[in-house]
Amino acid sequence: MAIKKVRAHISPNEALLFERSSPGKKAYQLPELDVPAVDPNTALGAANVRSEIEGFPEVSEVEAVRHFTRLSTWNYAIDHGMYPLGSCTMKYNPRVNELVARTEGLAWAHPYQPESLSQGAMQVMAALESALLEITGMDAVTLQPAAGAHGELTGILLIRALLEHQGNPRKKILIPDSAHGTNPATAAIAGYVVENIRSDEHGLLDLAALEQSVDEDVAGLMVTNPNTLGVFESRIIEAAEVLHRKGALLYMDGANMNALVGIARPGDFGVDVMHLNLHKTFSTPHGGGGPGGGPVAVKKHLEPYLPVPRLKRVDGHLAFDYDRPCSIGKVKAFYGNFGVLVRALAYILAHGGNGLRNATMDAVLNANYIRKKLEPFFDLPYTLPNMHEVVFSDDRQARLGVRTGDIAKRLIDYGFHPYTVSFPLIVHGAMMIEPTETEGKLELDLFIDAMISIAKEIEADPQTVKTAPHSTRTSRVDEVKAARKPVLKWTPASP
Amino acid sequence: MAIKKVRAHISPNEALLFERSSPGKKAYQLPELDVPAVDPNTALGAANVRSEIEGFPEVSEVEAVRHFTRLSTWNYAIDHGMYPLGSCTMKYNPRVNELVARTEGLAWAHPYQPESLSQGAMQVMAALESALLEITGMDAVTLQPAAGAHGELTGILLIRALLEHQGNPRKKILIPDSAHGTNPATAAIAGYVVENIRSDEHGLLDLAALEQSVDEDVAGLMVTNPNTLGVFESRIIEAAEVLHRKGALLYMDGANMNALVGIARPGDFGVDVMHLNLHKTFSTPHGGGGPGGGPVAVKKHLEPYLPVPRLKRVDGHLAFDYDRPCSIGKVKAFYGNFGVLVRALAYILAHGGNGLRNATMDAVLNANYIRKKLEPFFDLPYTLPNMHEVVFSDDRQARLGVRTGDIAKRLIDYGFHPYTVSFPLIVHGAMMIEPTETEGKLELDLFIDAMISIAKEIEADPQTVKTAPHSTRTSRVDEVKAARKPVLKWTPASP
Amino acid sequence: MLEACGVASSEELFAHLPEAVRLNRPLALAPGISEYEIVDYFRKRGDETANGYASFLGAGVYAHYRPVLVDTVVARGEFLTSYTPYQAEISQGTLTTIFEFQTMISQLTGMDLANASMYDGSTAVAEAALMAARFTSKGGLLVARTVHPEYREVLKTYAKNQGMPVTEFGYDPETGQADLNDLESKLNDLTAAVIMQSPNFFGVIEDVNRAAEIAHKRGALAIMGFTEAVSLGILRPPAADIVAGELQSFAISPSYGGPYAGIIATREKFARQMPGRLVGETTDTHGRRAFCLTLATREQHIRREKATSNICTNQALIALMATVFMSVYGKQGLRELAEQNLAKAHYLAGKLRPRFSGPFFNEFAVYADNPEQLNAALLEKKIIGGLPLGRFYPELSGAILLCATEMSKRAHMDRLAEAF
Amino acid sequence: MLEACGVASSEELFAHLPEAVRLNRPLALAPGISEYEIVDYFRKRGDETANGYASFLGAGVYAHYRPVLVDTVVARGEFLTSYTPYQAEISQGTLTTIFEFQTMISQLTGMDLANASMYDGSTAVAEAALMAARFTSKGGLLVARTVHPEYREVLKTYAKNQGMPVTEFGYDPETGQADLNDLESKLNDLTAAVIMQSPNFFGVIEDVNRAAEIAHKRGALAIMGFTEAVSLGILRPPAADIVAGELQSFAISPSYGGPYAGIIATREKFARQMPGRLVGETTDTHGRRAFCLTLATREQHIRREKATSNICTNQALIALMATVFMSVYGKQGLRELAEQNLAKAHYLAGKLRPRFSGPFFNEFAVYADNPEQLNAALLEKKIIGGLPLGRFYPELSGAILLCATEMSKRAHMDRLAEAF
Ligand SMILES: Cc1ncc(COP(=O)(O)O)c(C=O)c1O
Ligand SMILES: Cc1ncc(COP(=O)(O)O)c(C=O)c1O
Repeated sequence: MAIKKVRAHISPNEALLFERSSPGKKAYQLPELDVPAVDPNTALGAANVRSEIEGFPEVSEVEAVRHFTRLSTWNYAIDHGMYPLGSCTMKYNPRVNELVARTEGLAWAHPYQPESLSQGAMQVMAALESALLEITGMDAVTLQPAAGAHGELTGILLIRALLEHQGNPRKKILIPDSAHGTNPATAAIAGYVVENIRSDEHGLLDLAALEQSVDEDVAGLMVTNPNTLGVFESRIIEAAEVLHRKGALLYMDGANMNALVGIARPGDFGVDVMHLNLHKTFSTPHGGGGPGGGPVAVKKHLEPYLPVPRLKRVDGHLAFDYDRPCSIGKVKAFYGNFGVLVRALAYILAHGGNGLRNATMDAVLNANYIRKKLEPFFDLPYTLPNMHEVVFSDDRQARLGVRTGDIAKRLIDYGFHPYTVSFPLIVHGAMMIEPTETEGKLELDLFIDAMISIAKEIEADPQTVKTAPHSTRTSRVDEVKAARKPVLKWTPASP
Repeated sequence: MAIKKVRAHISPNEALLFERSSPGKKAYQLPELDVPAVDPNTALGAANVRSEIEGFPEVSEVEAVRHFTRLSTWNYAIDHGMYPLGSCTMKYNPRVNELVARTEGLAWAHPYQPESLSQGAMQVMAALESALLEITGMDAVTLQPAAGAHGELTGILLIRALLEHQGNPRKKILIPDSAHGTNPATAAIAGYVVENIRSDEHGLLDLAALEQSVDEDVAGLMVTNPNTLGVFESRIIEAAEVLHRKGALLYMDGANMNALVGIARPGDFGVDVMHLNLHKTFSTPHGGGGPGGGPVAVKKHLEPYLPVPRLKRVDGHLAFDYDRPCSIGKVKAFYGNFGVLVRALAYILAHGGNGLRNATMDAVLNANYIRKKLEPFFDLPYTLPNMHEVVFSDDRQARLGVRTGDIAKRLIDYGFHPYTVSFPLIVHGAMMIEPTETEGKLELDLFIDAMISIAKEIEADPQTVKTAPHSTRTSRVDEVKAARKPVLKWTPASP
Repeated sequence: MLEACGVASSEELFAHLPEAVRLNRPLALAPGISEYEIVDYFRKRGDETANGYASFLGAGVYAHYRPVLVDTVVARGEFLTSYTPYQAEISQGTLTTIFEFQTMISQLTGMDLANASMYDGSTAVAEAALMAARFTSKGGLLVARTVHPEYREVLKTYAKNQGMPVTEFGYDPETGQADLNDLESKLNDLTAAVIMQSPNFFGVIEDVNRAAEIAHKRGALAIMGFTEAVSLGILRPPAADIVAGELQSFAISPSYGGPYAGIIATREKFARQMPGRLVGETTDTHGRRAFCLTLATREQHIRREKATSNICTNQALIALMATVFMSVYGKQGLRELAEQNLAKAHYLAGKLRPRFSGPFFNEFAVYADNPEQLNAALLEKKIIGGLPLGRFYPELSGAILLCATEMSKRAHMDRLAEAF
Repeated sequence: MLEACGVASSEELFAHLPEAVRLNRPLALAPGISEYEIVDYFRKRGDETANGYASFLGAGVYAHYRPVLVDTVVARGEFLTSYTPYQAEISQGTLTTIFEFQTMISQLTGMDLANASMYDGSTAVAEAALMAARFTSKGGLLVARTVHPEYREVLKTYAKNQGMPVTEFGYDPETGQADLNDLESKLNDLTAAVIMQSPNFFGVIEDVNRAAEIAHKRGALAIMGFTEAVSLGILRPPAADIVAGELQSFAISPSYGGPYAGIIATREKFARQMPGRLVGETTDTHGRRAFCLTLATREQHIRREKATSNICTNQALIALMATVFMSVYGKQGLRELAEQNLAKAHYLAGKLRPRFSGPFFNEFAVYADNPEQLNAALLEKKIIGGLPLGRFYPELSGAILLCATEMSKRAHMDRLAEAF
């Protein structure tokens, strides 16, 4: 079993900051105070003044640099190699986007500075808005939500506001069983009851089931398209009609827009409201879990309900409009994760229309290539043409006692980040692989080799796979123990 | 043998760029040309136009990022831990210095832009000049030399110019046998014959030998102070007198100024000319071998000979003076490694006078601490008080067949960069350790532990040490093979 | 690759899409531009902002110096381009920094535990309210009018559809502190939580402990918010049940409103109601210390509609900025930093007519006859003045909110004061 | 630690220094300042320069776009804060990039091998001359007046004390090319090397191959210099014995004159005379490919006064910038970049009166009645004009040297042309 991508090397150990700390060490220097010092007790009242922050670290500058540098080396990252997490669209993050997000006038813009001195920042937002509208085919968009789930919440609140305005907010949101967990969680926060609808035997939305489920209590359907199997919901237009006929709305989870940009537009296939994940489709870096951006795009009928403020053009200038009586209000202070918006716009400007479309085509090609190469070795429970990702099941390997989670861990030994494990739930033992367009054939082939090699290992020596990873500085981590008696912060060892 | 600092982890493999290359891949995009294209054959003449650059790589942007990121992980660096290379002063490199060196108006300043539009850059140089004069106690300084050795050349040329002006450039430069290799190499380029003088039994300049050697043929003495044993040349003033009496000059190699800043000034102990290594004492990063900065400071009598241009103040403005008839000319185009000068000035500003002195004291303390802790385990051939570094010999270990080079390699397994091996030449099997002031006690103790542990290993199991390192992705490298039939570039494998 | 896929062109891979959904024209977006042009474009946008002005705006977003180490660390691809650390064995870097973050936030707030970050302070406060409602099985929310107006708006958006009525209570027009009598009078047995912020929107320090006592008497939880994290370097942590706030002050650039990082910290007994990610300590198969995401059964990907929140992507990299900031300043530095802020603000306030008498940290309201006119005059001097309070509090239309930090230069403060 | 050292204070560790050498007062330097103030200080210095001007200066230093990846790579502590890679087992990152650098420079220059970098172009040319002298055991140096004037000055400084007379030969006042007849007439059997530069200081492309032929006839080596590395993307590499030049154009910021990176590339037979570091391929004890510094017996630390040069610290990190630049542009990009430079310069030249008739790449001399006055007028328009050639060539006082690169905008060029 040739592991080609990695070999063993020394890796630095590092204690926690608190363990490195000792009194008096410092990594900062403040300017000399150019005004008289003020006695805290006098200014604030002694009762309001704290004693020292117990346990807070004290380290030198070189220790701080080394600390974070050493820790960083324990991470895998896109910059190290392919990161085929299905549904997460882990594509390359261009470095110029980091640079422009730090442009002085943008990075230091205060959200309350005069609009006359904010036109540049507002133009960035306006330019992104219009690009996203063109890409989605929708009529209006808010950039306020901070991530996908936040966009979902915003979108469902919009639906609710419209229906309420029509006299009845209704009670239920329909969600296919293949949906991401944020969808039902969102519906609940928006005050809706979730009703799951079972996917059909192809993993698609079951139109008949839908038709049966949609009644006067249904506010809308949340659908991911392409769905979490990576398959396009080919009857989406019919689904929209079913909903619309009953006064319900169609929400699209746009997490998988990387399969559609430049090819098909939700606004053209019946979607009323949708979110985009800027940190997926538009390549803003995931940063170990965030930040993101979750713009919500809507059709005209939902526009009056969008969060305040709305960007508008007045006499050739941009201004914020707070006078929006139907608005659902604010979902977040200020205007959104502006720094993320900058990066997303930079990505769009770099690609242009054609470039975006080419990216989509490459993403789909890459996923299909993987599918073709791995189909002989892994079970593919749903076989319709897939788009940007492909979902296998561990069925064949499970018979030998090896599960998707084990295969994932073994991939680590081969130098790859695992695929997404056990999602979507409609695939038993799911192995959800999304290569994205930014992987070249060299890297894809290495990944395919690794997967095939593991499949063979499982036949010859399942135990090696079940106990993987073997070559990392940290071997398999005991997650059960962590949850049993949670230790969520460092405390000094008792003496 | 507990290795505390490191453990094994996966490390990415990576091919050479040329091996990753394939036609048509690209990591760049140029702006659209806003002027008519020009036919190269017409404009340049077909005979002047090249065909494609054979073998030149073609990779995508993500491949380029990964390539260099992966390669970087194969390096040890200050940012990972202690780097106790004697004579190299591998101290922490503050990150703010990198930032300020990229200040737009400085980084993009063209050396020929009008002086009226260069005052900021010239002020940086002027400020650095005056700080270095205060630190060295000299009268004038040129910032033009690019590194220590370049400074040496400049300095010896200054001596030559002065002597020539006096009628006789003389023939010889005296150099102690403990000197760095650049000293004799420099003297030779400056057209001098090198005469080595043997150090005395304490490793110091042998004043009697010096007195004997200095005659009318001697242009000067190059001495490092503290010398390469880390010992201060306590009779430096007398040595200067011996030289001066015979019309010869004293050159000081300032590589070890980290032991003196704020404590003693070469200008106060008879030095006529010296260089500084900004990349040592003043913390500009070594960058895998450079760039550096090698300012040369002189006493008044050498000032007329300094390279052109000289910075001068005219009516409250700074200007370059090219009208220097006695000047040795230029040693480098333009004014020096300006970006390095910026970093050095930032370092000086951050520390201030007291901070610089404290750094010196800490550097000397750290070296003495190591000496005290390691003296029981390693032979210390010269025992005078040492300053910022300490030089052991492998004498005790060599008896068991283990040499300084082996111990150095074994240190790698313990997570440390080795000390300087086999220099200075007057110590047989030298182990030259310079911790610098930026190492804290935690790191020093780990290093000391590692050294002691290795000393014990050598007694129990010398073979392990002789074949080290064992835990790196690359095991001991065959340097002899590399030199035997040098392969200095990649060529495509014959098919 | 096309061949391996059995197609002649990539287009064929889309052949199964219904004709009706296809976009049969190119996107109407400009052609792609080069890196050089992108840099140019954003530089121009940056120049069309308040670049180069001195500013005394606070109001939830503060101008603090960002130590260079912060960007040095977050620029490392290993942090920047990694995903949520689900695969613990190759994510110990991120996991360890989050564990340190949780620890430092707990230490700062005096709470037992903290989560790995929320979107921002405003959503953190809203999620804290939902958390309180779940724990108390009650719905009423009492929020002080001294809480950041935008935070209150977000709270209302979140609470509206959960059957959670939001009631506001007033403030003392003299001190600028929340009116705890008003609070007491509005509190009832259906109240899930009392929500305050300290320093409050006017910069005034609230009597949070008394407020908490009052809340507890009726079985409500006390949620304490903050927008100015630097104040935690000097202010006694509140005796609250939940602390929810914004870390923007910790080396996170103002960036026209985001991305920032919210936090929720709380007592052990509320841990299972905590929204968002948590990192816990454990061991690997060799018994070595290791960290991993934990208590995931609270979260949407496991618990779906019963989750404590729908949050998935959070603000990890921004939280890392705050982590580096806290490491750089440390125990002593954060205190010194807070003292400098205190000194600067009190220097400036000393030259002006404060609107409120309550103690303040680095932000305070002052009388201004015509705030808009004043600000316009200041702009001429390349100074951005304060926030006219009338924007959010009609009754305070003669007052302006000013903020001074360690970055405020005395000369600028003097010039500002002259304009009054 | 003091205790372990057996001293009561650090001062004691200096007790052995003779009283006479000690500095008995504090250094007269200002107290240390904070990071914030340092950033402020240099920002102010930066604002006191030509920030924001369009510039048409070349003359050895060129304004090319620096791809963002370059700083991304060199900012990694693993490259930035490591030493010369003497310890190969933990320096394979640096060693591999240098090997790639040597390869790409060899490919670009058409030579057999290249070293790991010299201080800059000017010292590279000087060292190349010394190298030629060693190989030929001769001393005479013939250098064209079309070589960068500062390079010639450095050459003279280096050669002076080696008994190596430097003789200059002229140029054709029509074409701006070196006068090869003058060269031929000055060449003799004591000539070690003929030194030229192409494109030369006037931007004109030299007939390097004929010059090399001429040199070879008398047993001299041909050294070809360059200052504009981008020209190598389109110009045929010279049939020289040694190529010595400057890579500043490869993503190295002008930085008021340095740090840059010089290179020397040459033929196999001259390898052992090469100055500076070389990285070679080898294997580790497991037979895996590895790289290490090699042919160290040429170098000062082994060979001392017999070394090929005294160079030790070189320009490694700057060479890495060039390496990243070359990787980003690659084969096709470097060509395209060169073509854009060609087009821009020819566009601009088309609007002006070129001084010379020889073919040029991105730099050229034009007639200007009063260069100083012209430049002063341009400054008013926020344009930095060209270099008045009279500064270095009194006979060309009516000419100015202009340069256009891919960063020169048409609008600026038009405005420049209008001023003539
Ligand atoms: C299909 C789908 N929906 C929603 C989300 C939630 O998006 P976010 O993490 O940005 O909140 C995700 C992210 O993992 C997803 O994959
Ligand atoms: C004592 C001594 N002298 C001179 C030098 C040469 O300095 P540089 O490498 O800057 O040319 C060194 C550097 O290693 C040194 O240690």
